[in-house]
This record gives sequence, structure tokens and C-alpha cells, in this order.
Amino acid sequence: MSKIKVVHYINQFFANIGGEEKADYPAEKRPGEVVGPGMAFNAAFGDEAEIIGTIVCGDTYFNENVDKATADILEMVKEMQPDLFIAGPAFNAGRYGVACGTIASAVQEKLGIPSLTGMYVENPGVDMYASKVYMVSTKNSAAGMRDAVKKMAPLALKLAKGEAIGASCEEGYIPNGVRVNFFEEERGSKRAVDMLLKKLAGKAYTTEYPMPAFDRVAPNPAVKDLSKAKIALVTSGGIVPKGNPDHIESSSASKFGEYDITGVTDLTADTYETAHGGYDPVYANADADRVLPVDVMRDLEKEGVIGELHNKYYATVGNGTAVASAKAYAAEIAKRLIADGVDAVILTST
Amino acid sequence: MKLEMGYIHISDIEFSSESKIENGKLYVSTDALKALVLEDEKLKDVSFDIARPGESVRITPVKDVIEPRVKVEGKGGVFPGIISKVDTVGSGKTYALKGMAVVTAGKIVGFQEGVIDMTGPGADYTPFSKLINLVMVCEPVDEIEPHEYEKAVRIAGFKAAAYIGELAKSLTPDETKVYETETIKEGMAKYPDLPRVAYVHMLQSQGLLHDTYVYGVDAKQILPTMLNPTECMDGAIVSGNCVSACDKNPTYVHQNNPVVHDLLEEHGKTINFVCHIVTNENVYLADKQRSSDWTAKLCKMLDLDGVIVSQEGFGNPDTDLIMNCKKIEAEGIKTVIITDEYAGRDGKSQSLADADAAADAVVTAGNANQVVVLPKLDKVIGTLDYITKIAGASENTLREDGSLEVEIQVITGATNEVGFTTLSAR
Amino acid sequence: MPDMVFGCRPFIVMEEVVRLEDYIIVTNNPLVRDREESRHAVEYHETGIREILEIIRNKVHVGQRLLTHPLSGSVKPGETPYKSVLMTRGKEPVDLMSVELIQSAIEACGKFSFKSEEYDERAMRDFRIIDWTLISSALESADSF
Amino acid sequence: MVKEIERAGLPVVHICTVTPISMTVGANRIVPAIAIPHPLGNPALNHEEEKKLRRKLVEKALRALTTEVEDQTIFED
Repeated sequence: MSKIKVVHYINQFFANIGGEEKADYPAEKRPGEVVGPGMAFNAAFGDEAEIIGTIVCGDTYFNENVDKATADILEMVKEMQPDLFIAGPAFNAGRYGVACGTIASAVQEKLGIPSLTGMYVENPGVDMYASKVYMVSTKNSAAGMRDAVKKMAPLALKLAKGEAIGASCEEGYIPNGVRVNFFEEERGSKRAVDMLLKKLAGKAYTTEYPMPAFDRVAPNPAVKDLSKAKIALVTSGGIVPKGNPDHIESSSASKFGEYDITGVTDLTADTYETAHGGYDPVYANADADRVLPVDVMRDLEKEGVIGELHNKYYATVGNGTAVASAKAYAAEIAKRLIADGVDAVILTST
Repeated sequence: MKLEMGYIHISDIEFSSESKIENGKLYVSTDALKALVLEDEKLKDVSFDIARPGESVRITPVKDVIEPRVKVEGKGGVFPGIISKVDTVGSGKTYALKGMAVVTAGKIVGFQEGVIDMTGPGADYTPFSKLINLVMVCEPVDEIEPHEYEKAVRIAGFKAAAYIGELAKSLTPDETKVYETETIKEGMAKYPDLPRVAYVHMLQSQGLLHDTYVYGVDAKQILPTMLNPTECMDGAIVSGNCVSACDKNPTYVHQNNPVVHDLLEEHGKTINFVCHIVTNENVYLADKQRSSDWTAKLCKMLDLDGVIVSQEGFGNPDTDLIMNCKKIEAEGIKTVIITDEYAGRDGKSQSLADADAAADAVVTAGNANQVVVLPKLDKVIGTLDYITKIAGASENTLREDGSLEVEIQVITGATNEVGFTTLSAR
Repeated sequence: MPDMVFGCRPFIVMEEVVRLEDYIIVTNNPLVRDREESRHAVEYHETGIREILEIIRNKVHVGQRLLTHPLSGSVKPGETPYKSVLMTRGKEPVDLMSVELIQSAIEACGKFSFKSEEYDERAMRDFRIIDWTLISSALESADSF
Repeated sequence: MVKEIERAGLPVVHICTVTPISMTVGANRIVPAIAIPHPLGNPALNHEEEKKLRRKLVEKALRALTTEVEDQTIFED
């Protein structure tokens, strides 16, 4: 059987090009070369796989030219035709972690090549990509290289062979939101007793099912002068132009809507409706102002109470949308609002 | 309270003209057992079968699994308030037949699940594949209502188990274990430095096929109350529950409650196991509110430091579980909960119907939606009607080679929420 | 519902139990209608499990409060085609707990894949009986004082 | 969603019927609404009255936006 062909992605530091001063190093393909940590991977693969090429890219370069760098690297990977793609491990290096997550998930998604990366659990790349690509949990510095390779190599081989992947705690990857069954050593009651003993003693323990986390964001300063402020309307109540031109799904929506309301002073049954499947649509369909108060906002604009109603509004369908995607939509909406010079937002929910 | 448990290991079961236990082998007279079971006029017929570990046998639909036990010394008898008179049990001496169980099977309602495979991948998921099972399939008289049938089969199982247990009364146990716990004051004096711990045991209590009985009382009518940890070993809690096969507690699990046993292991060493609290899981929301208030109140009155809360069943008990956890934690008592998950076939859905940040120490018995392929087995005790048609069904539930593609929720005990098995998920 | 982080919420105390006459049974189970309508207010809809849950949700959204858990019983939604709940008749401020319970019940419908069209009449009858006994156990609690 | 917009630096007021949910999702300025299917309306009123009601809610929301808050705040009246 021929060996599994692997392409390895590393940054300028691990390629021995240099530190921060060389971080603007553009993406570079090195066919046939095994560089830095690649040696350790090759050793761990034994006869089963080998690195057929390495791609090196500076962290600053990647992050400042994400689209171009991603496209270029995808092209390089495609040319080398590997069976498997490995990025990093990135340990606690933030920009390296983001680059590894970005490129590994892109290779997997766009080229259909199984991919794996690894990083420290607090690396910002984890939040962004752990649900998209398998990510081995590593120590927080390159001193953990040996340990990281030991966990990554066998998981990488499994991925390349298309074998079933076990639970995160068995395989060593960072939990990705997919629950996988496995048999523990001890029965559940014993694990509960052990967990309670630790909790009582104030010792560290790991819950087997983390409750959905929730954090807080500090309030932003108030609007100083309403009469000069540009206010935008956003709703999670799924208000869309009649006919739902963007075909926003009634639940678990895969997109959000951005709609121009230049010149619109009132939402009527003929012009707007709700796409939301999570509440009784009768009232919103009869008069969408009940969810998105465009009529009142126009009056207040005309009277000079507010400076301006932003000429675009945004709509999502709150119902059943996974938390991760809801977060991503919101971040994108926020980006556009800021780019358009909006000062404050009224968000309505059903 | 002190209970001496004598364990008698059963190595095999054989049908015979006379019922007896000899050299670890159980001989059962089916005539005698049949006469006993058919005392109930609601039952027309009963058939018996034996399923041994490793045999190519599938038992379905399973209603209950019961361990034969007998009271040798001390107050009361097994299954008090049900087949023995009401008397407080849990002290003296009790014998249990280990390595075997009485399994009741039969299609009580038209959609019943509950599979025990004695071999193959299905056997890995059910704890009852490791036992020699004496299976009884009870047939009701015509025109019977499901609740009458359920009750008749429930009682028949207890009677059979008690009958078999009685055969062991004069034997010498292979193994003996003494369980002893103290009264509140004694315990405080004896273990002044050990954390005070209790077990909050949630019992399914919602109506036909969803009930549990405590000393014969329907658990939906109880207020949360306290038991000595040894009482359950004499059958103080029994199952009338036969829906949600994977995460209901058969009577066997109540008799051998693993949380009670594992806490007793630590009692006097690392903890002071104060008591076993039972509470219910009612449909009516005000009942949920009241019961969770009461468990938290009891925990506080007992000056507990820690509590393990276990769940039974799918869906609405998640609400009871989280209410109990949150209210007990709010009393400053450290809590660990045991549950199972319904995360969808792909493992990506929200696992629980309720959640709270207070539930920061969770033990999970796995995702009940996980798909498993059960190969065709040589013999079926009961009927495959429902399993092949509907439960956890997809286009190819019954595959061409006779194997079944099902979710593990149809397997008896697969994701048991008192932590009876080792299955888990991450 | 806004796109919330599921479930992590401050706890809301349920109000005093309502008296008889203050609640209605909302159901798609004809057996519940037939057995209970002489004694209780019953709103019957001939419709599917998801649809009846949505009807209940719409009532919750305008201020009626659930008195029973919509995932009553361990029979999975979709496995059983029937569901009955008790809810208050009058309108109050929208109740958080009711909103969350009905939402998670509707979401739970999506987790299971049963082929209920293959049920025989025996199974259907038994599902009707089970649903009725579940709601009966709640009626017992609701009417006990 | 409200949290992500706030995180990006814009003050947000959340008009929401079930305020505890709004607290859970991390809104800082919260205005209670009428009912889930019609947060800013009441079909029982005639159009003019209903619009007046809506205007009151929106004005309350604008007042929330011009009020400095340090923690999650519900603007009742």
C-alpha cells in the first residue's frame, strides 16, 4: 500500500525564517521538503504516511491578506494533491492559530481533503474554528511539540483513512459541539461520586456535559445627542419584504437579511411579512410595524427627534438558529452598521 | 440501620419438575410458577424461557427486570406494600440471587420498546446481557385495558422473583456484605469531619407506564421523603415504568441502585452518607415546583455539604433535574447530576431540554439517539413487531440481511441515568 | 424568541396554582376530548403533533401560561401523534418558563424520526390512552383542592 | 445577537417581551414589549391608538439609548 501523502502548513517561526520581524513573509510552497515540526510528524507516521511538501507563510502576512493568502495556499495544496492536510500546531500563538484554523477548514471545505490542526485551548483560533475542523488540544508553548505530535499523528491517520473518530476525550481533540458516545472505565454512579468528592474538596474536576456558556459585554456609552444620531433597526423577528426575496428559512436560517428602506414610511400587509416560523405570524403579516417600528421611526426622524433612521435594516430568524451561527451573523451585521456610520441600534425580538 | 446482604451466585437455570437451588444452579418448576402467575385473573397464559449470556437471543419488548431476593432476618419482606405487608425494611438480613434476573416481557401497549440482546453489539449496551435471564411472557385475557395489563404483569414479575428468592432462604451465601448507616445525630458524632452527603433520586411518575412505587405508594402522590440507604435493597422502590427503555429504571436497578452502593462504599471513609431522598417527576408544573422546593428544603434541613441527583426518563424530567440542581446549589450545597442526552443522530442537537449554569458538574450516560446495527439473532423471545416497524425508525430499520438499524434508546438500560453503566459521551 | 443561549436563565417563580375553571385543556387527542369535555373546558384541534404544539406556543406567546409540561411522558414527540396540555385560560404577562418549555418541546420534535404512519390502530389507541393518562395525572393535581 | 452588536461598540436597546430572556442573552438596555407575536403593537387597539402605543415604546427605547448604564438595566417606565 502506498503511503498517505501529507502537506504541512507552518509559519515563518517554525520554518526557521525568523520571528516577528519576518512575520510578513508571504506564502511559499516547498514541494518535497519536510521542515521543522514536519520531521517529528514524519517520524510519528512511520511507514503509514509521509509529508510530500510544506507550505510556509508569515503570520502577519496571512492575517493581513486573509483572502489572498487563503486562495494562494489552497492553490498550492491543490497542486500537490495530498490525502491529508496538517496545519501547525500553533500552541498559544494567536495569529498563527487563526491562520491554521482558517486554512485547515478551508482546505477541508473547498478541496475535500481531511485536515487537522492543533493549538492551545485559549488560542483565539479555537473559538473561531473548533466546530469546523478537528483541532488537537496542545500545551501553551512549543515545549509541548512532542506531546502535540503524539496526539495529532494518529488522529491525522484516522482522518485520512476515513475511520470513525471517537469522543474528544479519547482522541485528544478540542470539543467541537458534536456529542460522541464511548464506554468509560468506571460506571456513571462511581464517576458521579468521584466528581462530588472533588467538588467538595474544592479540587478541579471536569464536567462531562458543559452547559452552554454565557458571557457578558459591558454597556457602551449612551448616545449623547439623539437629534444628530443615526439609528438602525435590527430584528430577530424575521421581518422581510413580501415574498421573502432572499428565501430566509423559517427556522435554523442559513442567512440573515439586509433590506433597503429608503423612502419607506410604513410597513403594510402588502409590502412586508415575517419569515419567522417560531411564532404566530398573523399579527406581523397584518402590520409588520408591530415588530419593526419603521412608521414611528420615520415620524421621529421627520420631527427631528432622531438625526436619521439608517436606510437599511437587518432581519434574522432567532428560532432554532445555532448559537454559533447567530453569533457570526450578528458580528457581520455589526461590522456593516459601523461601516455605514450608525451610532446606535434598536433591536426588536419576538 | 444495618443490613447484611448475602449474595448467592447463580451459575445456571434449568426447568425442572421441582423448584430448588443446588450448587449454585437454579431449578424452576414452570408449572408451579405458572400457577402462581395465573392466580391473577387478568392473565390468560404465561410462557417461560431462559436466555444466557452469549446466546444468540433477543428479548423484546422488555417490561421489567427483577432480581430475586428474600428477607431472612429483620422486619418486613421484599417489595413491601406490594407483595409483602407494609413494614419498614432495610435492616436485618437479606439474600440476593446474583448473576440472574426475572425479565417480564410482553406487548402491553402497541408501541413498546425495550430490547435485551444476549450477544453482539446490542449486548454491549445493556447491562442485562450479562445475566442469566428467566423470561416470562404474560398474555392477558381478551378485552383488557392497558393499565390493567401493565399492573398484572408488574405484579406477576414481583411474585415470580419473590418465589425464586424464597428458594434461597435456607442457603449459605457465597459472599456477605454489611451495610450500615447512622441516624443524624450518631452520624454527626461519629464522623464530625466528613462532608455530609445525600442522594436525591428522581422517580418517573406521570401515569400509565410511567410510574414508580415507593412502599406501594404511587410516587406521583408523594412529597419528597427520606429513606435509609438500605431500604431500596429490599425492594422499597419498584418500577411500573416501561416507556423510554434506555433511561428508565427497571426494578433491578432500584434494588442494586449504583449511586446508593457507591456512596455506601465511601461512607465513613471520605463522606458521611446521610440519607437517600426520593422525589418525583410529575407532569403538572406546580408539582415540579413544589417537589424541587422540598428536596432543596430537606437538603438544607439535613445540613448537607453535597448531593448527587439522578434522573429518570426523557424530556420533562430535564426540567425537574435542573430545578433540583439549581435550588440545591442555591442553598450552598455542592451538586453533581447524572443525566443522559438526546443530541440527535448526528450528535449536534441541544442535548437536554433544559439547562442552567448551576449545573456545572454533570455525568452523562451518553447520547440515546446514537445509531447501532443489531445483527439478526437466532431466537426472539417476545415479538419484534414494534422495533422493526417504528422505534427510532429510518428507511432501513429492518435491513435485508435481517439486521436492525436502531437508535440505542430502544435498548433496555443503555443510557441509564442512575449511572448503572459505563456508556458516556463528550 | 431571540437567538438566546439556550436555557441559562434566571429562575422564575410560578404563580399560585390556579383554581378549577381557570384552565383549559388544549389537545389533539379525541379520547381526551371525549372523556373530559363534560368535566373540563377542552379545546380540541384535529391536527398533528407539531401543529398542536405550535397552537399551544401561540397561546403562550400572548400570555397564557402552561400548567403541564409539554414533553409529558417519555413517549417521544413524533413517536406519539397526540399531545394534551393544561394551560391557564386568562392572559397574563408572558411567562418565561412556558415560553422555554414549549420552545424546547417543538425543537425536540426534530430530534426523532419515527414513522408514525405505520402504526396500527392498536398502537394509535394506546397512544391516545397514554396521553390521556398523562393529562389525567395532571388533572388530579390541578383539581385536588 | 444583541451582545455581538454591543461587543462591536454600538449601544443597543433590546425591545423584548420576556425580559429574563433578554437578560440571559446579555442585553444591557432592555425595554419590555407587549407580546411575543406583536412586541410593538396590540391588535386589540385601533390603528391610531396602536401607533401611539408603539411610539411610546420606541420613545422609551430612545431614552434608554441616551441613558448611561453600568449594568443590565430594564427600563420599565
